[in-house]
Amino acid sequence: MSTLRLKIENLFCERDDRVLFDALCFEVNAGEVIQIEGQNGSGKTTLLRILSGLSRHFEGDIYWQGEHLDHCAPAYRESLLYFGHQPGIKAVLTPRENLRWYASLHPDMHLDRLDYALAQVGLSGFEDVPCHTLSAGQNRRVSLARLYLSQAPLWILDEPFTAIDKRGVAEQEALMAAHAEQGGSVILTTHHELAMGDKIRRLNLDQLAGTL
Amino acid sequence: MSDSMPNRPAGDVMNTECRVDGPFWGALKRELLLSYRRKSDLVNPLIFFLMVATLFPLGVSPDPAFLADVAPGVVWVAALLATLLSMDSLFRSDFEDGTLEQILLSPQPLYLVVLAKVLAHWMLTGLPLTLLAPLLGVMLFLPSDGMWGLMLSLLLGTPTLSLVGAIGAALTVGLRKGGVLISLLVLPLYIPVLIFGSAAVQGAVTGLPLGGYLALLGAMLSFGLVMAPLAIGAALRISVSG
Amino acid sequence: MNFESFAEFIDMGGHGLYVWLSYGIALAVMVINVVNPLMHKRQIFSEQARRLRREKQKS
Amino acid sequence: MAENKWLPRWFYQLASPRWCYDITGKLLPIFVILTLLTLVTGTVWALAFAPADYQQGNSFRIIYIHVPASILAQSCYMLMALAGAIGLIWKMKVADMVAKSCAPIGASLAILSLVTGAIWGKPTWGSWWVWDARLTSMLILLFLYLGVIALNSAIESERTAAQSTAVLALVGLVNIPIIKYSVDWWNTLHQPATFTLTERPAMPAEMWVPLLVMVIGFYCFFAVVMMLRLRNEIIQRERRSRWVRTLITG
Repeated sequence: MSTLRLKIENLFCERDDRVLFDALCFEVNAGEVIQIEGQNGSGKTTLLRILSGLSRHFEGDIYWQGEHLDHCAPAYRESLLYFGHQPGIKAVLTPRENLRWYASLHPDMHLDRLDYALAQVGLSGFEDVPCHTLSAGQNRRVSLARLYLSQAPLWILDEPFTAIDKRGVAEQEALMAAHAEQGGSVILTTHHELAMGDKIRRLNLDQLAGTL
Repeated sequence: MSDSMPNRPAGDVMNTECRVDGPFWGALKRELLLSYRRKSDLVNPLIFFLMVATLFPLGVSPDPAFLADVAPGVVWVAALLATLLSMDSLFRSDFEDGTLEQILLSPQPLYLVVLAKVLAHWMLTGLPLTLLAPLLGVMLFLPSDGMWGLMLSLLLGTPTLSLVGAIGAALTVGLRKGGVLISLLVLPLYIPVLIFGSAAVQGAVTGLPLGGYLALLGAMLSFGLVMAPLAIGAALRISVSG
Repeated sequence: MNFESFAEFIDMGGHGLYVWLSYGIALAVMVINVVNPLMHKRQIFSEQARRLRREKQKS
Repeated sequence: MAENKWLPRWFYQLASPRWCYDITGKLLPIFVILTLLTLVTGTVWALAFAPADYQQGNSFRIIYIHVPASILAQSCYMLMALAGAIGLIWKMKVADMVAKSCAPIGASLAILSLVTGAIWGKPTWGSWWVWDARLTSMLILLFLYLGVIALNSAIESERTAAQSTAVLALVGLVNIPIIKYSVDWWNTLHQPATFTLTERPAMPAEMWVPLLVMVIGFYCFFAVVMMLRLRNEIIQRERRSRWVRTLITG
């Protein structure tokens, strides 16, 4: 069994006349947690959007389990959980409704664990209140609850810990470590100092771009 | 992931709760629920529809004979503008809160999700407009023979308006000044629907057979149903990518 | 030749205004279409030249 | 140092725009000469030698501007949509640039067609504007062009703008036959055409040969303007590449 998941070859991307990254090559294997580092504006979010398949403004090749991303997009989306800048939560819907809608988009979600997941992110008792009554952090937690429901092996998380308190961060981090242990892969950006330290592979965009 | 999660609710208790909707029904239900929670968005196009139709007697002439003459066109133009008015928000709120990204990253066929969204939009604007149209017909002295033609033509024509408008909405979703732009892009494309729609009403008033017009409107609708979601999906991927 | 004299040619059988107006506008549209990209080209060149000079000074 | 690292790929990708720039540079003078030749002969022929129409008299000579402009405005839209589709499917940069260059030319030709149609309408119908089927479809075509231009200028990212306008142009292309059919039909319903501007039973050769020359002239003219605009686009987008830099510094 190959443990290779995602292979990025010769990625080139420029934005507003500025080269963000060039000839960027790396691999993501099963059981790895990769943290993308870099200053503001170094292209962390752009990179994650490219990897998720949202942004197509790049040159180069991305392979998912040996197959070019252009040819296996549906399969790739099935194995991907993406957490973007916006949490993707409808303010007028309740956490339960929001997550149920996610399940209609990702049919392999464990919807039966919904209450458990919401309890894990500290939202038990808030299952049926509209999300606009919740705080920003709680809204992001609703979206993070997907991590407990999903079966996707690859997680791409853009600043998942923004507006989340310390205890929440520790719990999410533990979840990521467990996910990696079970053979999943995580690619994330964060400004938090992560406790799992040595288990993480770091990828510094500043060094790669030679701007630092 | 392991199956040994604690606190796992017993399957039979939560059975109905756990049934996952397909992409089409999931999206449709969500849209309807969303607009149910924001009722004001629902009635605004209808009020607009009514107001535009009121402007004509005030602005041109309250003469019943004249109004009866222009009624088919006025009702159709008002319906067209009312549809356009609500079009801009179709994808915008999804774009702003990040749910559009999640839709695009779903393994489910985008075609179905988009179709569900457009269908929901039609159910919340086109359908009420159709039901409200006889009221406008009465206000504008449309002969009662024309009422059925009016309602049937709106019933077949407004879904096409929603489908075509959604293409414009998808193309402008990432832009701040999308509202005006969308009318500019979409209005020329609305012209055939307007022509055949108002002609159908006129035909009904004068007692001509309607079948031909309605068949043309139906043909445009079925063509739109097949092609428009593809264009909308492509436009959404492009807009979000930028 | 369809016309007896130059004056008749200009008059166009009473439709001179319309005919010459049309041809005049056509000429104007064509000239604008050609001049516009040429001006744009000059602008691009001077802009890029300035940018290159600026970059050279920096480095 | 960093520059050297990415030179090979840049070179590879730029090969096609650069080739395009060179080839248009060579073709441009030929087309300029062709345009001048055909347009000058066509105009002289049309104004002085072609016979006057027995019904419309000399105002008929407007046809030699109106018809080529209309034909070209329509083919220009088709070219724009096709180039857009090629850009979408094969991600060809040059196709995107062609599509972008098409819109303003096509819009100006549509305006020319409308204005000459209106001027022609005055002596023929007695009013500047008549809701004639052809004029109406041309007006809608102009609206489609304006929509494409507006969308293109509203989007900042060049690539997104190119792709979005390509989708819009394709949607418009699919709609053009529907619009044309509906307008034609609407026109016959509302005003039985006594006589239309451009449809005539049979044109004698003395009339249609200069018309053909003018149409060819307009196409050549379009090619010239297209190449001028395309070359600008290429320079604008490839401004960071080495060959454009040397081109500019001279």
